[in-house]
Amino acid sequence: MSENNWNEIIGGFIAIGGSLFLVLGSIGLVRMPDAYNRIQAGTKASTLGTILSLTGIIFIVPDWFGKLLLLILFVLITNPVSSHVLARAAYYTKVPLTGITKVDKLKETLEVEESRKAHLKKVRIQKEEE
Amino acid sequence: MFIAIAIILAIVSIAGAIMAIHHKKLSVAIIASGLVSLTASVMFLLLAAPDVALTEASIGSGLTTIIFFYALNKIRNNHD
Amino acid sequence: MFITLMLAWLLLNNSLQTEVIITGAIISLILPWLFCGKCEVFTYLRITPKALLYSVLFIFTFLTELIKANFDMAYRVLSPSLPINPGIVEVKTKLKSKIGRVILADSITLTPGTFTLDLKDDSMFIHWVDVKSTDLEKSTQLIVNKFEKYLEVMYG
Amino acid sequence: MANTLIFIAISITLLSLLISLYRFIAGPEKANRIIAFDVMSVSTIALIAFISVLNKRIIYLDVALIYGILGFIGVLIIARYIEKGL
Repeated sequence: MSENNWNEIIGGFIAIGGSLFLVLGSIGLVRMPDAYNRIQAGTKASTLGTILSLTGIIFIVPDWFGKLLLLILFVLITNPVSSHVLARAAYYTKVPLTGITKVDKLKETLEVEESRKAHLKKVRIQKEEE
Repeated sequence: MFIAIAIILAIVSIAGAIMAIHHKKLSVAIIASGLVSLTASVMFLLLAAPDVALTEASIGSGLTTIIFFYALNKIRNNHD
Repeated sequence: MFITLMLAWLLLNNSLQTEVIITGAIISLILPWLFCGKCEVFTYLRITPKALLYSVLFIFTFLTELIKANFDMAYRVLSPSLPINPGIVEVKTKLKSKIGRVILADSITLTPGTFTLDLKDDSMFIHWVDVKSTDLEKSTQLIVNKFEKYLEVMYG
Repeated sequence: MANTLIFIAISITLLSLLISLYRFIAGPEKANRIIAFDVMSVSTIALIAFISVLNKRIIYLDVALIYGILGFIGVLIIARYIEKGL
């Protein structure tokens, strides 16, 4: 009986730690200056927070091991993918970066590609005119 | 103690509903209505009705959002 | 693919009765046959003892990096002056297979202060909260290398 | 004992839900609102798991599983709509 009790207490403290990480993620969501930094804070903190909470529940109720493990794997796989898709959508719809951003290599690469495409188009038009 | 959880969920739900009505952009209104059904499903779960919560989750949060965005896409393509 | 579906079914049901196992086996035989013709996800996976050892090491490294990332993010969020220094840098990868690149991008997203923004041919564009160097070689060495040496053995 | 700890965890999770609701209401662009929606749906998964521990019924976890799948698909579709229109 006493061993079971210890399991429950350890699981409860792990779950509280997970929910503290969730709160940190939301505070980061409010405080960060632009959309990309918000994605950073929100995704990482919510991933680890959910994983820790579900691990605490595994400690409390060991019979539910299967479903909780499946849920943990699912969160671990899908959360980075959704953050990547959101960031790409935000970048290509030109959500502004914050003022203190230092470098933007992707913009330079895109500009180089655009100029090359424009050059190719010009060459093709000239050939067709000839 | 269930009442405290229910009150906070109700605050979130009402804020989402007001936003869904009063916002100018349609896409933001659709996301807000998805938020309303998210909290409504947790409310059903608190009232000990897991089957209703399951249906609300799958229909309200998943299918309605997808179909609304599909319709919005069709509308935008036709009128541009 | 069959093994993955069967494992998911057994975890979901949490029981080992014969009816459950028979139903799961039939469904997880039919589903890959219907829906994925080639199933090229698992063809690059090598099954050798070294690869298994390296995948265990990879998971261990990944979990420690995840926890470190979260404490780093907690420090940045809670300190009142908000010490961030963001920027987008470019990084090269040596991995060839698609699934290896996907796993690399996912694990970069969960490491301290970085996440993948876009992926073109063999260069990744990464948003970094605290930019330490804008050079290509040096940032590659800082971000990618600690995962790449494991993934290279696992997938090639 | 365990119930008290779980209840504390539930109240902290609800606090996180309220804080990210602020970003959902005040977000200047569409992208910020979708980030807040994503974080809220992930923390709702943890909330549902806590409630299922309080009531000791495993069937509540199915709702969390459905949320994991459908929230992910919803975020994918919204992002694709914003980027280039489905």
